[in-house]
Amino acid sequence: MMGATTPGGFLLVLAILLPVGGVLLSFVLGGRFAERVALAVTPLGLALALAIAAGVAHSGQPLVYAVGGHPPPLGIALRADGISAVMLVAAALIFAASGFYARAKFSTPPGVAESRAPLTFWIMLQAIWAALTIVFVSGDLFNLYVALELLTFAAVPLVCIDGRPETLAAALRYLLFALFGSICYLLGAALFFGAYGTLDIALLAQRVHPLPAVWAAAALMTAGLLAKTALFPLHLWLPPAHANAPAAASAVLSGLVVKGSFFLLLRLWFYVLPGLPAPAVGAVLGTLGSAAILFGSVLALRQARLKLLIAYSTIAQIGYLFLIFPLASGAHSWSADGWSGGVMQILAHAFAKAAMFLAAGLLAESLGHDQIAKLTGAARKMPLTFLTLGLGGLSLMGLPPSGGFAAKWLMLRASVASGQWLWALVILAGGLLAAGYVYRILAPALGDGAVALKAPPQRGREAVALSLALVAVALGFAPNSFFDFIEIGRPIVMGTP
Amino acid sequence: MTPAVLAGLVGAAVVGLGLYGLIVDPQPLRKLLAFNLIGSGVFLVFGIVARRGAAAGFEFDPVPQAMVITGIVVAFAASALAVALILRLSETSGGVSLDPAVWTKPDDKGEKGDGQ
Amino acid sequence: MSFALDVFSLAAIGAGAFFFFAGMVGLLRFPDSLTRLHALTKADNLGLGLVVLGLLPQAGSLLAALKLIIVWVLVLLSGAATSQMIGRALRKGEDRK
Amino acid sequence: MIEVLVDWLLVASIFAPLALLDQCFSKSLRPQALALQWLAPAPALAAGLLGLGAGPVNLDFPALRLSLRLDQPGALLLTVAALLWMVVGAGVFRSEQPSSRVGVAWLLTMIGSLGVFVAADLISFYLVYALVSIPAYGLIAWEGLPNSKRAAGVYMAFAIAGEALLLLAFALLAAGEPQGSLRIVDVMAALPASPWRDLALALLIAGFGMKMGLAPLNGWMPLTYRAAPIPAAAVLSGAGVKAGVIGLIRFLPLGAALENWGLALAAIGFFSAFYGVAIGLTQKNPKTVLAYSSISQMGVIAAALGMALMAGDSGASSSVAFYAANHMLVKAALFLTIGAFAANRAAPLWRLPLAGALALSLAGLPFSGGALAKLASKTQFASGWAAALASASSVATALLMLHFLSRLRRATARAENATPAGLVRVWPALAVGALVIPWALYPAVGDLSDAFGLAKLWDGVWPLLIAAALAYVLYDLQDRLPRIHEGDSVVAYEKAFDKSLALGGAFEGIDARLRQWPAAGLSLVLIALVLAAATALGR
Amino acid sequence: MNLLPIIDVGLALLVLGIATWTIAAREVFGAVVGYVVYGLLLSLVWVRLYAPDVALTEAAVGGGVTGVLLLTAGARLRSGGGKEAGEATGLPLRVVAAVLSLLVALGLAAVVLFLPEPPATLAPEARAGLAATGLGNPITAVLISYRSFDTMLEKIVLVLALTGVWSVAADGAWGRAPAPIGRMAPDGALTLLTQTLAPLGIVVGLHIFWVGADAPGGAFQGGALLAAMWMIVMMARLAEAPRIDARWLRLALIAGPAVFFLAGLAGVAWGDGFFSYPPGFAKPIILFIEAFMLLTIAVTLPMLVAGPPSKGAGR
Repeated sequence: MMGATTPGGFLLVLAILLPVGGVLLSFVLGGRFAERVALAVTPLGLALALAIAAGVAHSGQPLVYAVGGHPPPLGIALRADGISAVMLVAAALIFAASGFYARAKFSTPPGVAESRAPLTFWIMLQAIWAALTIVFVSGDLFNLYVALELLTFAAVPLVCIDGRPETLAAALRYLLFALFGSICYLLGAALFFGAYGTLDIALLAQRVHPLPAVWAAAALMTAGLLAKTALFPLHLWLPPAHANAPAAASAVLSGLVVKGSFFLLLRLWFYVLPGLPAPAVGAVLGTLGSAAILFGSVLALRQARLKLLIAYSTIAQIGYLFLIFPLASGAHSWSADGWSGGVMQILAHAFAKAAMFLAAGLLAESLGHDQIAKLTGAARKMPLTFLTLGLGGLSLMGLPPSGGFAAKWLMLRASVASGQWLWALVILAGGLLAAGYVYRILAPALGDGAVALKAPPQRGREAVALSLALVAVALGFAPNSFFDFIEIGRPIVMGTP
Repeated sequence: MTPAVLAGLVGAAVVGLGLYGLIVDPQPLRKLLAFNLIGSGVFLVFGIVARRGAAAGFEFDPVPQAMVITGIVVAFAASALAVALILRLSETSGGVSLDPAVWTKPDDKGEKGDGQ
Repeated sequence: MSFALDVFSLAAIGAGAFFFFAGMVGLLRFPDSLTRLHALTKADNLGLGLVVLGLLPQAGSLLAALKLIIVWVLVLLSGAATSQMIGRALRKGEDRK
Repeated sequence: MIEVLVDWLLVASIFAPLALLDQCFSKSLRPQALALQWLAPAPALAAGLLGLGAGPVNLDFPALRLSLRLDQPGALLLTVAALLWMVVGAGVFRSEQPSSRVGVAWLLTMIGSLGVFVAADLISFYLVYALVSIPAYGLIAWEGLPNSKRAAGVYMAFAIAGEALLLLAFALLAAGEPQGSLRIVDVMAALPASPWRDLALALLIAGFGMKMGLAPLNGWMPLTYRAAPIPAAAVLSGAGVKAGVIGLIRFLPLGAALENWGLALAAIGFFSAFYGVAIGLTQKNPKTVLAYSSISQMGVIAAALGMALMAGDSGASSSVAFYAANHMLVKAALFLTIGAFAANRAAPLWRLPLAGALALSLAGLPFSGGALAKLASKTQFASGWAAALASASSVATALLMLHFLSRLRRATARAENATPAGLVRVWPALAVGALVIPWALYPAVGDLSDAFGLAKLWDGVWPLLIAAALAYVLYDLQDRLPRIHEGDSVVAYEKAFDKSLALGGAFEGIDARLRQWPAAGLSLVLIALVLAAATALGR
Repeated sequence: MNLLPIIDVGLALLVLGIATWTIAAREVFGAVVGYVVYGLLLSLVWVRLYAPDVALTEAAVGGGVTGVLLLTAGARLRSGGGKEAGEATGLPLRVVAAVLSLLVALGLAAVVLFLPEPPATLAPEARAGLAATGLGNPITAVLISYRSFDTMLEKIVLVLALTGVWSVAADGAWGRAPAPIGRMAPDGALTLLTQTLAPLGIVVGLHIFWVGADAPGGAFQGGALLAAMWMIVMMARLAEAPRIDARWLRLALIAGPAVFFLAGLAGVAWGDGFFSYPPGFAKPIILFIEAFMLLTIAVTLPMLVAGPPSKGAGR
């Protein structure tokens, strides 16, 4: 039966327990230990993620672990399929990068036993990692609810970690709206349980059939998750939150945290409800995504501050993610392309955006501001930082060679092959607008002009940001075996949304 | 009218009330109240699901009830965090508006771009 | 015998209910806070007391009866404390005027 | 044996520049990496020369998603492009050291420019095509010439738009290929039967036409060449633009006779051919004039391909490639001519005839490379009206070139005409080379013996005579010619673009309203209800 | 007892009325008071749903602790003088919101009332598993055994929430104690009440925890009661809130999840897998875990209410 533990399943428990243990340890030891614990956790976490990926690749089947020896429906099962494994590895890499990058800013000042910002940062960083790990591997909708809340509670304090009123307001708006979303999700879960007496994804997938309760549940959960993913027009909280958080946090928030709730949307529609014929849903989500692409890009074009620009570009890039619902539905010849494209977009944006936020952070530290108007000639002074911004931008624009190009290419093929022209046009328009806002950053910076640096950026941190950008580029060379890998464990049934 | 049916109606109504409050009430603390109201309504839904699930000599299905208990704790944690933010915000800025216009000044230098 | 007890219970609870009702009316109708407080105390002291008294015969076990009495005592205690604090707060308010 | 050698050279021709490129990331290695980069095209040159004789060579690197193919037309253009990059690169980078930004942009553009001629599948082609288009920005913008910012911006806008068109086109091509192969030969084989044939062709012609500066998408070219420094203008006008040509050669189903599409392309081509000349005649700056002549020449090439498409003659690719190769050499040399003339005005008189020969070679001056080019394209312009238009266009070209020569004498040593001393010194050699090298290449596409004979001579001469007469007339009333902005149509596009920016304000307003809490809350509830309805709707 | 239905209906109407009041009330303070009453009445509804454990939790947390939290917040806001008003919502928006909310409510009611028959349930499975745990109270079994993973995460959530609450402190105040709950001066009556109530409450709390294994109650309900007692003690200023960097406090705060965590790992070593308790020892282990949970909850809730460390207090 599907709830039974498979060999290697225990890796999933370890992957969750590692950051959880880190959180508890950092909290009780406090002070400098928080940082040390967090930095000690990152390599182990990466190793575990790789081990899980290897396990999935080796068996060609999802890894499963029934917690407490109670298989579903009574107990909770952890499942890691191809896409979970990929996300785990991506998350581990980005966490390692942000952690290393953040040391310069969030190390406890000498002479103090413990100070606020560092402790908060290191605990929350690990907490986000724990929450995301659970999001990626948990197989139970209620357990996922708790993980989602964990994610929110860990993300919110990072937004207002510098304590300025505007960041506090941003954090509060973020928290309240996220709560709005999660309560919708919980209501949906309640209805699912009421209808089928289980919240296990695999079991639900077997039992669901068109039914008012299911319609309401699906709609509520989706709406709630949309709010947490900040899909236009539910993006009110994102720009201030992501633009005001410290760079290392923004990288995680923009690159990973929004992907957490989106990942659950994938779980919901492609794993729980593949049997539910609802093409209209795909159309609705695709339309919202398209609106997000257009609005996000245009707004990004009009921002005066670099970090706000990047935040709005996140809104646009999130829009691309939602084209996966019309493009990857069902078992058509083209849906595999749509799926691969969507997953590739998740990864490419995660790395590119994390890299760009880290670079923007370096910029703001070295220049003392992140006003785009005042960047003229800055590239001469900090070439690596702008190389990072450029490579990230390359991926956002969807120019080869980059993960962004691979994603848009696959999505275009799917939309053409399925005759859904609207999405194709939106993808192209988005690419053009992205080129516009990347041009706005780079053109003046590469030009001639003199800017005064407060302090030159540290090489190590520049290298960290650059390496993330390089990953985003390298994704463009992903071999076909990679796309086979992310298909592992994906239920393909005729007529998903 | 069994208690379960009544509870279902109450739950639905409370969710509706909470929604209204959450949307229109300008004050964060009131929004928080509304959120808790919605939460209690959702828990009631769990409650009647549990009640319907009475079987095997239990008057209720224990699993959803346990979920409610977990949910109540989580909701409380959320309220505590929100209250802390609200209080700190009014402390530092003398008001607790959520209006984005209040916070996004066009001439924001972004001096603290990386948040100092 | 049991019949008599039932009658007693019914009477006591009824009386208690009456006091609650009276207390509520007072709470709503009385002019100022102190008098409202006065009405309120009647409700929970006497009203609850009578209700508990009426329930005692129905309690079944001694432990249950004991619990009932403890509940009453606790309510008395907290009621007394709170009403006094409210009173004090009110007087502070008067002084400030 | 030879195939193996060609394989290695092909690999080297892509990876030698790449090797230099990653040396540029270390500060210490960068100077000599840039100083040596003029040698980077050497393998490509060798590969091209060997490939001229040998049949098509295929090469795949699945790991890198890269596959190469060297065939006749590819080899022709690769050879000449490599040569051009080497010569100009040597002139620029051996003597003095421009800023490393320019050096890197140069290197990237070179990789793309050489790559397009050998890329064998859609993805590889798109990659190198982007390389030859995007980094060129640096060559245009970074010398701080007047107006270069605007020119570079316009160039970038056109480049990106072209990329978008081609991306969609390639998606259509890929979708049209049932086996899911991305090789260009396979997708093109499948194209005539593909349900998306017409849309794909339209997008391809628009995309590559933009690169070739076909009217009305020509506006960027004069701006760019005017603003770019001479060497950059030389390689861009010479090698860069040919990316569009090879694009059309590769992505037109020449084998399948598609009358309508052929006719359309021919019409566009001929229109550009004359349009370019007409506008060019009104221009004063020699660089601008050359730009318009490029527009006109690319028009001729497009016309030739259009005729080939009508006739379903797949052999045209080689002859068109030869025509393009000749233009590559001559146009580059002409830009350097401006530099040479501007550098030292008091120079021996014999320079003028040489420059004249060079210029008129475009118009098919007898015994020049241009004459061979005309010869090569004879088969395309065989039929009546096409032949007439072709001859008329060479008259027009000659006229434009005479105008150029008249402007050339006034070329002053302004910053925009500055040219590395090395190139100025060897200019005569370059000019002569541009005239004779085509003779060395011609055997690959045709029989040299056709090139001689009085008839041919006359074919070459009479357009020049007519042109001379017209030029005489024109010379008198040139002051009454209308003043037309360089980059004619682009001015209108820029206006439209500025107008469109106003939309952004509207977007901002809507966004601000939507980010109010009540609005967002309502949208959330609304979305929930809509989704519920959508789910209930089923299919 | 055919009175019950009428009582139920009355109760339902009362709950709805007060819920409406909390939304409609003009003053924040009134709304909060309304919410507290609402929480208490709701626990009666839970009793009627045969959910005594939830009723206890709702009464302790939904009404009690949350009530104190919100009341304190309202009071501090008023004393802070910061004007609460944000952007006022226009009438059209209000109407739209009302309509949409009504739609949602109706739809939800319809869905809930017509859930598919026969009712889905896990009661049989829960019953079957109960023997292995040796517990009598299935809720506790679910919380600590079947879905132990959720429960552990929930405790982590508490730790995070507390870290988050602390993280909004002023930099200078870090390490100090939170400001006292409620600003009223120590008061004879309150002191008396506390001195008599607290011991009793502690006993009751421990009792609820102890019987929780077999009867309604458990670590959470008991812990909440203890927490309430500690809060009263703090209000009466019989004890000050501890400094947040006190090592014992930190230990107490993570004791529950940590022990849970370790017990889970022990399951790997001695049982058959994470969170699986060796048969026979299940009940003692579960009680052991719950004991630490009790401690953690009793400490966490008051600290959450007390808020971030403040410059004023705790030297």
